[in-house]
Amino acid sequence: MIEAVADRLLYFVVAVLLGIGLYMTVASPNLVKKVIGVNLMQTAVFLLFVTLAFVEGGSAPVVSQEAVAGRHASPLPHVIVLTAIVVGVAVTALALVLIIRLYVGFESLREDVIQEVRRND
Amino acid sequence: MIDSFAELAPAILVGLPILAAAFPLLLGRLWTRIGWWISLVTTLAMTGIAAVLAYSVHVNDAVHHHLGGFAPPIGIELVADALSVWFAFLIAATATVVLAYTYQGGPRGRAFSSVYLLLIGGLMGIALTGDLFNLFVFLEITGIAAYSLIAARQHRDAAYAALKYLIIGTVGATLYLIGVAYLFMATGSLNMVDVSASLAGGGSADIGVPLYDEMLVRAAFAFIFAGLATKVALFPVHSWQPDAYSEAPDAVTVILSALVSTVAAYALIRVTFTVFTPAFFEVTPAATTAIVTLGVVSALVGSILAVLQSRIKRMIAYSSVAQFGLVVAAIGVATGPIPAEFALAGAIIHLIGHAIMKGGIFAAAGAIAASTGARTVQEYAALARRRPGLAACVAVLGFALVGVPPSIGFIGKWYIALGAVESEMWLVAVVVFISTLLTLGYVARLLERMYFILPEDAPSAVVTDGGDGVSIGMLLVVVLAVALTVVLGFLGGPLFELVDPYIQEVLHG
Amino acid sequence: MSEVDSLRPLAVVLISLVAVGLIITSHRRPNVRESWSVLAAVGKFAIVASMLPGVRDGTVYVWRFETIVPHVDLSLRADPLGMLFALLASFLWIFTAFYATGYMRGLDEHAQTRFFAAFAASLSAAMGIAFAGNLITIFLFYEMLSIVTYPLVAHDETDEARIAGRKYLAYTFLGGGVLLLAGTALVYWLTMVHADPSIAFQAGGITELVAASDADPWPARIAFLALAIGFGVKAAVMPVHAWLADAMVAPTPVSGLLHAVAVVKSGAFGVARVVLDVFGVDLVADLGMDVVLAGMAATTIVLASFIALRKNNLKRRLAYSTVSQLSYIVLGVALLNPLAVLGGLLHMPAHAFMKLTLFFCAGAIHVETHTDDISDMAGIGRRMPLTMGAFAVAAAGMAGMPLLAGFVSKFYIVTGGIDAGMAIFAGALIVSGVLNVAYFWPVVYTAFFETPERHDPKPIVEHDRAPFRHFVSDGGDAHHDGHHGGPPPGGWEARSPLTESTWFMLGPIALLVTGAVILGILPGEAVFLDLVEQIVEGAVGGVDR
Amino acid sequence: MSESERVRQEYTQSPIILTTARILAPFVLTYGLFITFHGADSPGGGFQGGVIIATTVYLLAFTFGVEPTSTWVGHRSMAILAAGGVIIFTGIGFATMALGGNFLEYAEFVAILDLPENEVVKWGMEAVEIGGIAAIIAGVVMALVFLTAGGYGPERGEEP
Repeated sequence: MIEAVADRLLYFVVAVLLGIGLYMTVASPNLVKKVIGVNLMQTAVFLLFVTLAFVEGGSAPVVSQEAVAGRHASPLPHVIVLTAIVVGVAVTALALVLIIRLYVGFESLREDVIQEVRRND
Repeated sequence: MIDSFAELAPAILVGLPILAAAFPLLLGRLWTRIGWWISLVTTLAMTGIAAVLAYSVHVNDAVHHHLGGFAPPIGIELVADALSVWFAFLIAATATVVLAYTYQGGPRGRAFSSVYLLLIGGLMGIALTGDLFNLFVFLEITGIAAYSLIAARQHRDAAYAALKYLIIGTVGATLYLIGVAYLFMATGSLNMVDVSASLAGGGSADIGVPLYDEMLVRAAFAFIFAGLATKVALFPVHSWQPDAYSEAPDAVTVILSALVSTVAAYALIRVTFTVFTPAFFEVTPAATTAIVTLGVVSALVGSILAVLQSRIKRMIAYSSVAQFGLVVAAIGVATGPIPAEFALAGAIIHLIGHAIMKGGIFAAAGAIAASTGARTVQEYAALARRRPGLAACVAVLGFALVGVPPSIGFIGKWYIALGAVESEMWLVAVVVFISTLLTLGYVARLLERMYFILPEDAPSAVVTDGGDGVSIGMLLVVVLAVALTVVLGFLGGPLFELVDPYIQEVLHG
Repeated sequence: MSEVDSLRPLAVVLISLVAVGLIITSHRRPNVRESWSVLAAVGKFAIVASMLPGVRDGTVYVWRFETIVPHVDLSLRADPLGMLFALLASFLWIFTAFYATGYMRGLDEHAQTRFFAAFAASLSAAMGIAFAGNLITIFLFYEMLSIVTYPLVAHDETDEARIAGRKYLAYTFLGGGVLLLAGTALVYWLTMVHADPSIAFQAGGITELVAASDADPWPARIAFLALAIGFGVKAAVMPVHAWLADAMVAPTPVSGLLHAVAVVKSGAFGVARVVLDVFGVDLVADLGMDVVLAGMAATTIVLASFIALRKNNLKRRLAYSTVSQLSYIVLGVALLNPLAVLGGLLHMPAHAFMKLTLFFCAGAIHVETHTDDISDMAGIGRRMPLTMGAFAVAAAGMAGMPLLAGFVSKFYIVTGGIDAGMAIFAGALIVSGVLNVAYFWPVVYTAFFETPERHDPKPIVEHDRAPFRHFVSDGGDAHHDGHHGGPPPGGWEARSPLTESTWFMLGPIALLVTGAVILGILPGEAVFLDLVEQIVEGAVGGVDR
Repeated sequence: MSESERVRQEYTQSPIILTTARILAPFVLTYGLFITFHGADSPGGGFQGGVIIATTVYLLAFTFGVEPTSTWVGHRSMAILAAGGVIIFTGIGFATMALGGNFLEYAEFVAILDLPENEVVKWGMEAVEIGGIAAIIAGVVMALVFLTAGGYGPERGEEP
């Protein structure tokens, strides 16, 4: 059992991060923490990609004169992660801009308060 | 000539709006209206290109464009086949038409034009890409553009709706990405066709045995479906949609309702039939059950929630939840053990039809709000006397939504119903037929208020600010939607012929 | 039988649609507007009539359009059965158009443009139903009919009218949008299993359907029930009849349209199409559905007659009479015997003429005296002699008196029923005939042989039994003017037939009642009998008289 | 006066931080450019480089205050960076198509450049990375700091 966990340690980390992120997104009433939760989820997925690209004993996938042959880590997941990070940054930034607008409008960062105000409108 | 041009058309369709998106930002200082004209020229050009591409694909064969010249499975490819070209055309044409609405109806400004074009580029990318990860990127581009457009209305409620959509949408996209990661683990590839072949035991992975019963693959499907269901707004994860549709500026609601969820549903069809293929569902019947159940529940609950709404835009938004429920149920039916061509045709046609009808209704609701200030069912009282033309358009589109022939709404529903009967999924069949009555529930409520409330019964507190703010462009959008809805209602046969090649390919090899 | 491509069926449908446009555009000038109605009515009848000789010679006029769904064209075919309905509806529309003008102006109703536009559109839909060449096409027009008659039912814009309108929409969409579509999809699927799907009407039934239902009869049975009940909703077969009585809040010309000209007839016509041209009499018998349908019809006939007895509002009593009489048509068709089918189809024009007369009479009374309840009508025969005379004749026809229209058709149904060995259904007809007398005679008696002062109590209607009180105090036409009806303080004044009402209304009444008499005395001379014989010959087999 | 505005006004930094930032900024910028230029054949690239270039502006903004930095950089230059990057990126993509290849098929530049194919591909990639991606990222990320830190006051048209 322990062995099985140890072998797949990184995957467990991914799962735990994902769980924490999702929980934060759903349960936290604070909008900023919700966004942090979403970020955690995204990070978990980046880790998942990096993990599955890992090759034991492999070198970085950079082609140079010396290391043409030999084991390489797959470059594709890295490209994916890079792109996904950029996407994540854009989403986070937009979320923060919106949260600032909400704060100006509602004078609160808590979802329950905002909903209360909206109901009373 | 056309063929060699068609080879390049997919890249132009995706690249052009993104390129054009840069110009309003740069040139907006010179002339405030320039963003609109840039958008118009771009979308018109795209419509033309999409039409040529569609013709070429229809006459000849699917077009594959390898980005950077790298062949799949390593490179990313854009694919224009018998399914994607029609959606590409729908996107380009709708984007052009909605511009007519925004000329006077707003929102305006260079930032709006840029984001609008970015949205079109993202949607086009979803329609044309042949790569699973690339699909994610375009989903997110579409998402970011959509969130920004909703927030373009300078009201705190709009910001709240945008943030809600952002959080739910991003979680959905993340779930989708996990699914893609699992598929990548299983097959080592991201190209849709290659992944599909690898799952069947061939492809670049070349394992020799089908991977359909692998837990990894099943989990991948579950994650991808959950992610896309969020973007489509199926029942339990639909909650962003009513807020987003009702808080966005009217013109943005039109384009959102017509295209955004539609294209997400298209992505679901793509993944379900091109990547996983019916063979997967044969091994995993539970997946079929799950899709069908979610679709059916969504169709029922969405309609019921729609009846309960008092604000027009929210009501129509919940109606979208219900209609997409029908579409997803049809997708599920088509994956069932008995190959149901009609169900898949129904899903596709209803998707396109829904885009036209919903876009039209939202445009009409926007025009009505602009001219009379009426935004709730209550305020629509005796509207037929004040705005007979718009009221009539709402009536026609409403009945089309119910599924009254001759209308595109009927054609879609007929195919879905027939598909359900064909594959002997009686529950779905019953729900499709019952949904007529449910839809009638909220449509009739609206019509009754518009036509059969005497002026003295109408609330005197109808807001009349804004004055007569209806422009010709707004009316044009509404009338065009009505005309298309009715005319396409006579063309169910030809419509089927157009998507039939794709259906034959995925269902019968 | 030869098929001829022709635009005439399309023209019949389009002419009143064009009229709709003209009516709406000339909404500021009532005289021009109403003349469009009349012109369209006459033109429509002329086109239908022009096809009659050809159809009698076995020609079928066909118009086809693009495939709406694979293997199904949008097609209009003028075959004998379609001609029967089309001829009837277009002929009666002429009267209704005149009458409606008189009625609406007499009461100075609101929203007349919407009213006349919807009226013309509903006739267009009725023609479409008559000439529809397949189940999809008939569905299309069936739904259209539901929609365009909805404004008519909800015309008054009172709460009562809105509720009636809602009920009407819900019922007809249950019938049309749900059951009819489901049945059509099932038939399409059943025929698809063996060959190319085919849902076009064929005299004697769709041949592929027979093969398909051999394997497993249950889908075919469900399809039959869905279609029969789907059309049955409009034909007000019990238990889906409730909308019809509530729809009485509508203006009287609408009631005429609903009951006699287009709407309920389209339901009965649809049932006939399903039995004769979709499934065919043999298959229906094989599936054992004839007994089910006939049972439903017979129950409706008897029950509705009983309910009619208890109605004090004249229009409501007529409504339940319609519920009962329409099931005669359904019953005749369901018995599958050539004679019974003949009788059932023949009852379509017979009932139309008589019921239209009755409603026009009720409407004329309403316009002239604002009286709706039978108990208020004591001695009204003095005030409106011609109207009540016509009423008496039509009522007698309803009850099946010889020499009147109702007798011929009922006679055939009864003989057919006995021939088919289903005497129990024939018995239902006899019972109903007696009940007909029981609920129409008091009206005539009250009108002619009583005065407001000397007014016999009518125990069944007026006896106050607390738990059933709501039966007595049912509503009826909304009294927007606040006038409650009933005789004026000094009793009814006597008027001559020439001055009792406007000739816009009296003319149609007089002509219609004459028509009802002609149908009864000389059924062979009126074109309907020949047409019905031709239908029965094509769909069931020779008529052995 | 909202809390954020009050904080902004009291915002002054010690001379140590001011000096450090002044000295550090050019090096950060150089490092960013270095990373950017190394996209085609060694670890690096436009994404990372662009972010680091933008970090320079972040550093300045945190040191000298958001408003002055925003004025100094100017909305227009950020728009030009981002929009220009998009134009260069898609422009190169369409240029290869105009030369008869696919979108971003750099090898097509062989026709107009007198270089071996792998060099052409390398320079094409560099052009996209530097002119396209890095510019877009730098422009957008710079804009983000002003957008978020600047706040959304009522003066920007917010309805209550």
